[in-house]
Amino acid sequence: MTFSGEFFAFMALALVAIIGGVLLLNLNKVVHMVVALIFTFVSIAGVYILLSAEFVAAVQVLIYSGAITIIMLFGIMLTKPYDESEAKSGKWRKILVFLGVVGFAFAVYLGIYNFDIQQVPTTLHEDNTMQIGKGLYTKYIIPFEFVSVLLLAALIGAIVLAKREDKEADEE
Amino acid sequence: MSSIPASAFLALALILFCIGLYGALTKRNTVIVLISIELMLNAVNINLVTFSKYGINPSIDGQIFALFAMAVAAAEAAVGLAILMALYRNKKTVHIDEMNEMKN
Amino acid sequence: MENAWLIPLFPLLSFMILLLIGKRLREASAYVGILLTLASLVFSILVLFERFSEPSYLAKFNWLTIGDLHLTAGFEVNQLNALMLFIVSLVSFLVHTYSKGYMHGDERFHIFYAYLGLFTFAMLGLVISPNILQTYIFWELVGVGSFLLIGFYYYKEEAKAAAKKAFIMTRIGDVGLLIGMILLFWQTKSFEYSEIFNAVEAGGVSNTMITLTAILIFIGAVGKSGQFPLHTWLPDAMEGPTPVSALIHAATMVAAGVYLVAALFPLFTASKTALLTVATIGGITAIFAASIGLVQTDIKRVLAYSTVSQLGYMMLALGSAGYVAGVFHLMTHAFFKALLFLAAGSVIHAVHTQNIEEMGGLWKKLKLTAPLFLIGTLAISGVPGLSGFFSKDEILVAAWEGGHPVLFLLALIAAFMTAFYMFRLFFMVFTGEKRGKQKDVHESPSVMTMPMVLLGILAVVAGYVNTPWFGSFLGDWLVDGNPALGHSHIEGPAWIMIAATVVSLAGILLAYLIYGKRSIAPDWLSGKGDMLHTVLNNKYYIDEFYKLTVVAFVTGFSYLLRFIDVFLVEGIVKGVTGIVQGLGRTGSKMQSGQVQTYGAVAFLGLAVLVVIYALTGGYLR
Amino acid sequence: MNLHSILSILVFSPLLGIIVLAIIPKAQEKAIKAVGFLATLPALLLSLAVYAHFLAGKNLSDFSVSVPWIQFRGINVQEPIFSVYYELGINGFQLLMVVLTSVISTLAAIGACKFIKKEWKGYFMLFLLLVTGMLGVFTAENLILFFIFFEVTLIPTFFLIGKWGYFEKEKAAYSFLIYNGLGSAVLLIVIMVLFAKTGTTNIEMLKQMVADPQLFKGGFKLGLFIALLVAFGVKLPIFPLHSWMLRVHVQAPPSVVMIHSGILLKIGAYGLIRFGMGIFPQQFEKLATLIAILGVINLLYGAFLAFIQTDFKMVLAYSSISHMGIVLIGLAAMNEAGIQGAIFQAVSHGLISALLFFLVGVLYERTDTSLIENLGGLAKGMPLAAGFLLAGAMASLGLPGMSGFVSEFMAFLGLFKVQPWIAAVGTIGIIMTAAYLLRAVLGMTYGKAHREFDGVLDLRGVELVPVFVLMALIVLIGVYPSVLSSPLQATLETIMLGLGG
Repeated sequence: MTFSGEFFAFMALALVAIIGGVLLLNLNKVVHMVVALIFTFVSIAGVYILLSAEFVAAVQVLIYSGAITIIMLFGIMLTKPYDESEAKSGKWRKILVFLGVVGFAFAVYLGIYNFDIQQVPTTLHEDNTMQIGKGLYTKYIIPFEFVSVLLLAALIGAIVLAKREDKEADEE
Repeated sequence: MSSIPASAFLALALILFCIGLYGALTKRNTVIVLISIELMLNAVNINLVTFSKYGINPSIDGQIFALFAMAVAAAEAAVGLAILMALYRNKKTVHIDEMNEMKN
Repeated sequence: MENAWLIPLFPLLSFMILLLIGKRLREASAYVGILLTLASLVFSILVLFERFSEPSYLAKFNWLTIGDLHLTAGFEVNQLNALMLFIVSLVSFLVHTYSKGYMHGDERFHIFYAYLGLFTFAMLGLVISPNILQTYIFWELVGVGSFLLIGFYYYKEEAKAAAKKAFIMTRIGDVGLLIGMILLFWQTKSFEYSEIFNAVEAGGVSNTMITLTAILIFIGAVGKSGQFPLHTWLPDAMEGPTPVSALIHAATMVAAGVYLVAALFPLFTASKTALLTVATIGGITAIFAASIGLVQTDIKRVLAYSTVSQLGYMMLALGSAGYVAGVFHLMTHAFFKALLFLAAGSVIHAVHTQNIEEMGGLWKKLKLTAPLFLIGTLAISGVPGLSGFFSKDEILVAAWEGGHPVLFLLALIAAFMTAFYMFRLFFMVFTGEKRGKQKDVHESPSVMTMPMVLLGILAVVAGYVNTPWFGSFLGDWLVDGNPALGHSHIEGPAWIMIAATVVSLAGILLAYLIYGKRSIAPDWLSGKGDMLHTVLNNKYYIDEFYKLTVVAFVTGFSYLLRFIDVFLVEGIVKGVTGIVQGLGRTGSKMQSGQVQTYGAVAFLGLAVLVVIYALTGGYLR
Repeated sequence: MNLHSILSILVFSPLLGIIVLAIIPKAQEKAIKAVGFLATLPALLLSLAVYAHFLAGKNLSDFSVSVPWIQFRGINVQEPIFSVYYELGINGFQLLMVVLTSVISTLAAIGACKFIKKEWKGYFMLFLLLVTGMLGVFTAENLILFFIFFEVTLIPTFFLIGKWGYFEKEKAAYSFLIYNGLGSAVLLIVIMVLFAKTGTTNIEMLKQMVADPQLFKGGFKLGLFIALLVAFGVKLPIFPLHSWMLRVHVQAPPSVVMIHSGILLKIGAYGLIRFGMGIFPQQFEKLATLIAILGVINLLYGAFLAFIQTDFKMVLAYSSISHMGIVLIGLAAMNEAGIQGAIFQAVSHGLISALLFFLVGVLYERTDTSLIENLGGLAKGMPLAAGFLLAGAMASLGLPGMSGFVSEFMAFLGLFKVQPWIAAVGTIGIIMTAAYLLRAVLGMTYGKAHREFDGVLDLRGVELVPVFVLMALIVLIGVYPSVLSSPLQATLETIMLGLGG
């Protein structure tokens, strides 16, 4: 391992991403949490660039840092998230889940630690977007179309669900 | 060629996944639970993209998969929030431990 | 003799015919039974005469195959079998005839004859069996025949109880026989009498085993022959119709125990202990039953106890190695006891009561029955000249020569008692004043008296086939060609015969003085309320003793087991179901509806699995 | 006709009846009863034909059939890793059980026409399914097929008890299902372990492969055998596992109890002999003493408890437990006499208990009670029924000349050779059997009538058929046992060979 610029970039991005994640768990206000999350999402986009996936990085920024975060913020604003009533059975579960997560992480880490994968030179960074485009419209055309159907369904579903029913509107 | 080993990326993904998992399983606020799930999806995406670069047969497929995953995640976030709104209208709460309509 | 197998089949045929169409035949059923038993009788007589001149005959076929073992069934005609065939078919024929009068008007007339047929079939089958297994099979069948006939008046609670008791008590003995038989089989690899004897003679069986099996088989005989301590069923069995008592509980079935011991005599002689056991039990039974007979007031019960006592005599004879004496007494006893029972039946038929205290003065009214009864009484008392005298004398000699002075003494006392209670019975029934309410007493029809006459003749003359004076024809014939059976005639000191005569005459005299002439008050010996009398009247409290011990134990143990069954076994079951139910309830409570909790639990499970996987690297090893 | 297909026709012929029943309207009572009865006849005739075939001296293996059925392949393996065949076959022992099954099924169908008062259509459909299952159990040549048929018997019985039974029918049905379900779960585990280890479930092949010490260690085999003992012990039932069977006997309708007591219990004995003794002979030998003791416990426990029961059905239920003890006693002897005795007992008890339960059904139908103290003096009103009841009791208590004696005798004959002391204790059971049966039967038929039985009809018409047939068979076996023993000799030889005898 050499201390190249690439390495430092990765370390920085990883650090920001993890700090963002930790803050997500520990901040008090929901809005702050979401903001912390934006940091994570953006640094993940950076990691994508390191992995020679510029297009994915771009999409990451657009969808996650942009769209999803905004949706979440709307969600927060439309509800009353500041209800501070105490959880009933929080503590033990938190400890147990924490232990479970640590154990899980440890187990998977053992796998990763011993994982030595061969590297071959790649051409992914050359015309990355074009490669993706070719992939999507040739080999993956059918899944792609399905995704469009899925998105449509989600769109309609979301509208139906979130729309106030007339009756309720009358009542209020 | 990269100087960073694949395991570094995988480890990052693992950490993020675990954070997301922990959040999803412990947070009371449904919005945060949803966000945590997004975080887990992101961690998975990192893995996908990592393996599209590393390995014996690097190819663009991993990135395409990551894109698909993002599309699905977006759809999921939208529907999830819609359900959340509907629930909130009925129960006036966003706390997940009070949503126990499936009880018994 | 090749056709001897037909003999038992005639009564079986009668049984089947009557069972199927008896209802339509009504009282004509009697002819079916009488004719078919007559056929048996004729064949039996033919076989008996044939056997005088020809050697034994044995035929068998494969009955059951168990791997390499082949169990056979068949029939055998040797001296003992031929004699028994004759006795059984004769008595059976006579009883069949007699019953036509006695059972006249009974609603289930045909059933009675069917049962008689079944019993006769089984009894005849028993006596021609060539192997112990087949003997056992018919042994049980006669038990059933007896059971059915005792319980013939099924609506009487006493009859029901007596039938049940008879079956179960004899079954206790039968189990002894079964065990003995099986043990013997594994020792000798055969059920055949001849092969068993060969094996025993060749020393192939250890002494302990011989003793054990012999005693076990003897237990079977004890049960069937009403020997002490399994005798209590026999007096109770008098609940059955009187012809049945004559046939089964006097002449044939109860003698089967004696027959069994006689048939297996070589086995018994191989073990001193076994013989001594047989003799002792026989002796005890003889005096024990006789003493109870002293005070009974039911005419049939007196006869029943006398039967038990006489059977004890036979056992005593066999146990003292007096094979001939035992078989001889078996024969004579069959005749005079059947006669006594039939006569008693005739009396009961006339006066409709069994209580001798309600009888009396019947000598004039029952012109034929009374003398016949007297003949039987004289014969059983051992008055010289009649059959019982000769056979009883043989037994006393055998007991003396067998080296059992105590048992000899017991037998002598029992002989005295027998004479006494039999004449007590006779005097109370036939002499003196009329007691109780007797209305239109009349003699039984000839269909009932003719068999009695025939038996009366036999009761007189049957003894002359084997006497110390005119030669021991029967004895010579019985042991012919079979040295294991002992001597044909045992020469005993002359004083024994005199003693026996004196003793029986003394008994008669005493009975005459008390009950005939009434010069001695009946409570001279034992006033009512006296302890001895109470004990005797209650038959030594044997029944009560069994009730308190065996029956109480079985019942108590059953209740204990039920307690276990209900509380322990069921309790465990209930416990298990309770646990399952509890788990289910807890589980359903855990269904809180909170998705997050579900997820957490699912994840924890996954985490545990993954950790295990990581630590162990795959399969649990 | 092709002999190979006969067994399949035999086993599945009752299904034809189900199809016919399905198109008959519910209300046509007579037609339904007729079809239900007729559908049991092909199996009866065929099984008798097979028996005749045997009597003619021909080989029973003519009938065996083996067709590939289910196969599991690996990804790149042409040879199947595991393959299950559809295998039916018959040997002497199986032949007896098949004949017994078909006879009792037919008679139970007659009984059902009398005793079942509602919803005949559903009853007969389930009943015929049950018959198929039982026939299949006794002809299956591999464990998986056996298990499937075994389960096929379970489910219809559950419904038959639960729907057409008496007052506590649901409870009885559930305890039947739970106990037997657990039993068959254990059985399934054993089958799967054997299958996974050997790759075959064919019984003959398993016999050889299990004997191979490299594949199976002794302790492991012992464990498997104990599991089998438990699985079939529930069915038999062996002492602490018996309480379900009491409920079933008391609550189920008589025609079902005829089948249940007559055949289903015998599956336990069949399984123990065929699989326990066939596949694990050494282990059986090791546990022989234990099995003998269990047998004696069963025998005495059942007998003593039967002695104090007030309900005649309970007496019969405990007497079944007691009689199954004799099966165990015979098996534990591990010699020809004992095993043959056990098989005889299975057949003979099947016939006897079918007879007795049929009579109980008749009594119950006429008098609405089976309590001993409520009956009494029945011989007056119903002489035929009382007579047959007594005869049945006599057969049951082992009266010579009837089938019960032969089996009891052989079982004890066998055990006395190897375990005389245990056997001697067991003989107490013979006395107790007489005591409790006479107490019960005499209590019902003899004595004073506790109430008027004037209006009560005796056995009549079609009711006489099962009674006569069963009685005739009982007497036939008792008088001429070779009818049973001759088909058994070859089977016994094979078993003894396995035992190293």
